[in-house]
Amino acid sequence: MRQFLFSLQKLDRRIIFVGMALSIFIPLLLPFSLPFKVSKEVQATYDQIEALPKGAPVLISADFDPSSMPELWPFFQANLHHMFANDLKPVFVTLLPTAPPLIWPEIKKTASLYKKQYGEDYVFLGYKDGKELVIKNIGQNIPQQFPQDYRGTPIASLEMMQGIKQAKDFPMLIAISAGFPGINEYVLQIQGLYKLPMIGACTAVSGPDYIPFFKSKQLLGLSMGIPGSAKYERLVQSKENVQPFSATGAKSLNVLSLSHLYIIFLIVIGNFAYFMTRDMEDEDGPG
Amino acid sequence: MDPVSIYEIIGVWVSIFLTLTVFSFLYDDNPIYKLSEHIFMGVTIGYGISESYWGVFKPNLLDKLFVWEDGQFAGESIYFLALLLCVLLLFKATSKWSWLARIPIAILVSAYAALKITGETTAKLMLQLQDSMPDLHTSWNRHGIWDWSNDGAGVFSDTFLVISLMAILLHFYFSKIPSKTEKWGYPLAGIFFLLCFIACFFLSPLQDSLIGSLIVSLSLASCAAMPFLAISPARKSLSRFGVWVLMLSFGASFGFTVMGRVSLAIGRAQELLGHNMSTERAEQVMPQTASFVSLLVIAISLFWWSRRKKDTEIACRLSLQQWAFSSFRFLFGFGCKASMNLCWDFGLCRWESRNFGSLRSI
Amino acid sequence: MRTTIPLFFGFVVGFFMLGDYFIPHWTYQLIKGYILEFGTLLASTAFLLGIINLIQVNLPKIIAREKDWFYKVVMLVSMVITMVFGFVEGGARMDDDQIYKWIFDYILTPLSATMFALLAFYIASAAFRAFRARNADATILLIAACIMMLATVPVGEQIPFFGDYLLHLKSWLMDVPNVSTRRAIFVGAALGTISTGLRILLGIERSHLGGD
Amino acid sequence: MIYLLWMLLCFTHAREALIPIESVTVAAPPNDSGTHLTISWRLRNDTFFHVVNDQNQIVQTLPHHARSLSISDSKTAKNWMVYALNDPSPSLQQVLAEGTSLSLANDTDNLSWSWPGLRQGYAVLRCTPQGNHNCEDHRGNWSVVRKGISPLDRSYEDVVSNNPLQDPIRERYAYRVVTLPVEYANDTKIDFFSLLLNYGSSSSTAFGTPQATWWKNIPGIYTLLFFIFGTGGLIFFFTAQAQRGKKLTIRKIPGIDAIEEGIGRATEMGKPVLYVPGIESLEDIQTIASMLILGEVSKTIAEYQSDVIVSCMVPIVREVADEVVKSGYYRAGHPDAYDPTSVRFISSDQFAFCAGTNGIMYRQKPATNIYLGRFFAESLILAETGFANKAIQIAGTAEVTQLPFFLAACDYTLIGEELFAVSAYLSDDPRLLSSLKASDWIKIVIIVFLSLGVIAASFGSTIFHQLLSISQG
Repeated sequence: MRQFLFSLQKLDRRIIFVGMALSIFIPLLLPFSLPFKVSKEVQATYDQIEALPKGAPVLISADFDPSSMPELWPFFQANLHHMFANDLKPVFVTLLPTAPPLIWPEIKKTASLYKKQYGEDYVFLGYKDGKELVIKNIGQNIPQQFPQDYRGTPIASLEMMQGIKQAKDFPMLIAISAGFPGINEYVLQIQGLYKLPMIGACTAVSGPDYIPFFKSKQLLGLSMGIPGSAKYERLVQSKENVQPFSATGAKSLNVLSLSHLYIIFLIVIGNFAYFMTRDMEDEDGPG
Repeated sequence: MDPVSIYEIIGVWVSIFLTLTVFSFLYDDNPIYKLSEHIFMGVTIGYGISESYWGVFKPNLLDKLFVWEDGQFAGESIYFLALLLCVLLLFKATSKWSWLARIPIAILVSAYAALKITGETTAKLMLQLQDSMPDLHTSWNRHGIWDWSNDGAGVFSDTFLVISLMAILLHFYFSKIPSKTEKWGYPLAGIFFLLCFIACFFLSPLQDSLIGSLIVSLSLASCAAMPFLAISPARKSLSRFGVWVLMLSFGASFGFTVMGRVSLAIGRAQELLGHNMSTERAEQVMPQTASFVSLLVIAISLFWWSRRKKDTEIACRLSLQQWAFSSFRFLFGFGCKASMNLCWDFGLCRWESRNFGSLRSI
Repeated sequence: MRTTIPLFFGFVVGFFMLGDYFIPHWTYQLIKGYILEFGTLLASTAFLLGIINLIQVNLPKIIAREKDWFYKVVMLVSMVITMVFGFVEGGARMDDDQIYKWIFDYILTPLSATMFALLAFYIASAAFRAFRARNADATILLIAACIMMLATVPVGEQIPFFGDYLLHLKSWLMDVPNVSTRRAIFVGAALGTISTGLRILLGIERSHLGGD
Repeated sequence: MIYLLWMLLCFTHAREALIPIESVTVAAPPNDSGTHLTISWRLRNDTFFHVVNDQNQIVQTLPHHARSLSISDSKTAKNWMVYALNDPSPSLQQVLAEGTSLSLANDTDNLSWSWPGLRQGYAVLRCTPQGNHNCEDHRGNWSVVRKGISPLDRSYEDVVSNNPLQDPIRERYAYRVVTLPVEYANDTKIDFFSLLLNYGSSSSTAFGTPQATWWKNIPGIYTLLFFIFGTGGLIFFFTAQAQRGKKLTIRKIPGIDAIEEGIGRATEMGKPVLYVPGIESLEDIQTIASMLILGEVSKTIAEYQSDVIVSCMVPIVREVADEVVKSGYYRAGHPDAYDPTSVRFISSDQFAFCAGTNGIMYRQKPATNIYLGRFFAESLILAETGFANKAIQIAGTAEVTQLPFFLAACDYTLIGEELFAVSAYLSDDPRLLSSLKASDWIKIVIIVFLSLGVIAASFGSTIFHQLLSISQG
């Protein structure tokens, strides 16, 4: 037994890798649910959107790329369902060139589930290069920055865009951002100037940078990384009139939880084995 | 639904195959991984060259220097100097004149070193120090000694921040302090601690809170004593404390990063399973089939390779390698021979075996 | 002479650049801007020397049919292919239907992302090996890491009594010890920069200037 | 016809909504390079926000664009009230009598209120006086330098010349600010004439002269000089002491001693040493420090007659490393043993470099891996591969985010400043060692500074903050 514990300390790396791979693939292939609480930042996100009146336009800036998809995609998907189920009118823009092929098919698909018409119930303005400058211009003059939508239709001819000239004309701004340009720039360029109610969804790594914005009420809601996305997704899924959609956030969250638990488990066994066999030092020491 | 172009389908299949080859490196270094590693290096070097030409060389040198207007030279002549420096650097490739390349190198190294002296001192030294001088009285008024609802903000955290900063700096203290000087450390620290404590206590603006002024004065007095403790023998224990704070922060930073790294792996797994594309696209591209086929190809070649390796390596350690070997054998059973034959017929392995003649010696 | 001339140029340019923070005058800033631009030009010229080195390292191996020679051929060929498409397709190289873009999207991006994703596995094995409570330092490291890992996933919140505090503790670790460590390392690095920089400017360190 | 109608519409609309500019001033910003001018303007009825506390004191007056205030000094009062008034410096009576009360806050850290922003944007016009045109009227070479300035802005910094060699700086510049409805603020079609024709509400002309300064005059600059010249002076002082025969003693640094042991081990095993100088270019001081260390390391390797492989990601770093290793071999007395293929350019992509270096570890099996310099995500991949190949690993970086991984996966880790001490420590040259001693002294100065700073800050003095301030003005 002691010999086994001793050899356990020098476990082949590849066995650890197999365990990690299992903790990643099992939750993705076989969905199950672990319990979690909804944090106040995410609850606030949900409540703020719920509080919007029917038919209100909402500006959504979806700025994520394939590499940040695992963290932000579930939020975006749940957000789409939330928008359409509440009869809100989202206007989508993006500041990353890789985003349109990711988001446009999903927007169309979800809209058709709720029988929403393009131009009347939702609009996709597409991608614009220029980073911070675009954000500044969205604050001042949307028709000038986006004369046409993603499909090339002049936005003056879209029913929904009548009367929308500036960011101020939206009662709510949602920034789903993977980095630069993102929440930080939106807060500085638009929210700070026009006092626009704003919600943010960001990756876990940049989360701590945005907590001060939430505390100072500049962001009314904040969803950070996979945990935030999964919690928001759970809230939206439990709404009455929402069409069913796959819980990608919960799946990823299970991966996270499992892999964290797995690493902690490894640390625990490593230490257990170490303490049981502390007197059995060999020439080059364990590990 | 628009049909997906054949280039895209090939692209997705190639990218899935390459993804799995890189993951096969987790098992061990192997020929298939080596192949994709070298493709990777080659492609990135080619990419780097072309980007540095289009992004730097052309706009910053060629477009500024070689400009002709009506047959007249209209470039900025100062860029001849840049051209000269670049040519001097290229002399490095010669053997006789290679020392000339040291001129641009010397200029570059000293220029950047000099810029960094002021840059790092302002950004990393002065600004950081500026942020590390908290107002403890205000902190007491707002949070008291420790405020759970504000993530532990308060006098304790502020003092901890300052003292641990000093302690870590002491950990980087390289000199030895002469014992003559060391003797003065403790008495001076004591005197200054007392003086500062008394002064702060009586001058404290927190007149209505005795405990508050006591705690704040104690904290300030210990800050005041720090410089003298730094030259006393207590330096060693302070530096120990500094190391603990370093470990606390490194541990936290490690734990925090795990989530980001796992998210990356989730991203790759989603691509392998085709979760990152719409269902209609996935029906045409068939990423799961691609993953399965690639996995099979890689597994077979790994198996083939480890047999080769086993032939040449006399002593194979009792390790996962054998475990994996036997599980492969279990998985493929007798089919392995048949699949090998299939692979041979496919032409893939035959082609490989001809060109990878050197593989046997691994 | 072979060391003195470069040393002289380095000295002059170095002391000139030291004025960056003190002299806002446009004449100074303009010259500084040129020097920095020449720096980036030199860096991309060095690419050419890098390729020469690459060929120097690999070609003899290919010719001598040394071990792994075939891979070297693959590397050089894929380099040339990418480079050729990069130059031929020119300004339009990143447009949708270009081969250069295809190579970028389907070879470079997945390989890069997967290399990066290997970290998820390595982080587990590094944690398993390093986090043993051998001494006080290692124990602190291990406890902080476990707190952080538990607190970043919902499992941590589920722990009775301790769950709520765990989140605050996590924020405290990020706000206090992490900040003081970061600052101390920054300050130390800045001090190191001053002394290293001065050593180079004063010509005390000159190993980058060659030997003979 | 429709166009004319539209213009008329704009015209009337603009005339109704626009509030004229009261005054425009042009001034050179302080400590400027001589290429900027700041144009600032005020509106006739600009609002100011006055925060009054329950002891009837005006705590703070905020400019028109402010919408919130974080209250740091909670000692003074429990309640605050915000008043909006056009006057920038009124008396308390005026505020209470004429101001619009906006927001009341009790016992809070954050005060916020709402106030409509104006629906007018601004454009700035510039003219350089030349010959007969003194720019007093519409004649002269006026041009629009900036359109679409936000309603809440009241100043704009203009760059008068991007490159004074090609576009010389003039003696005097004239500026005007034009108000226009915010909808047209960004209209690209608007040029100078249509601006004036359509909107017409231009301010009067204001003149300004750029001022180029040769010396930045802010308190932080002197502190910066103190740090640089203090260190320089101490280096000279200790070098002189060492030359007079005083021994400089430096404590043992285990990580650095391990480098030499590692080289010895590699020699015994007949395997090479792998040296990775990080993945940053020469612009980073850690790379430069790493190059200096490589000089010492390669000298030791040459003395042991062992082999070194340097794997570089940045081409220019390879060229410097090549020079450095060559000089190391030269100094060790074995210039012929140097092999230029041992310093390798791998790839300019982070992860391709990582893959290539992994390949070297797997195929050439170095016995010792030394990672010194600036690393990012590849740190753990390299260190883990090195571990799998049973190499002794010594790492050192000042990159805080990667230190935990090196610490976990390497045998020895040099943290932060230790990296900069390595070359001096290894070389044993008194001139280099004196620089270590100098920065130790500066460290004590910093600790004294910090403790005085905390005490001063706790008693409300910001003198130490100002000494470290490097922002303009």
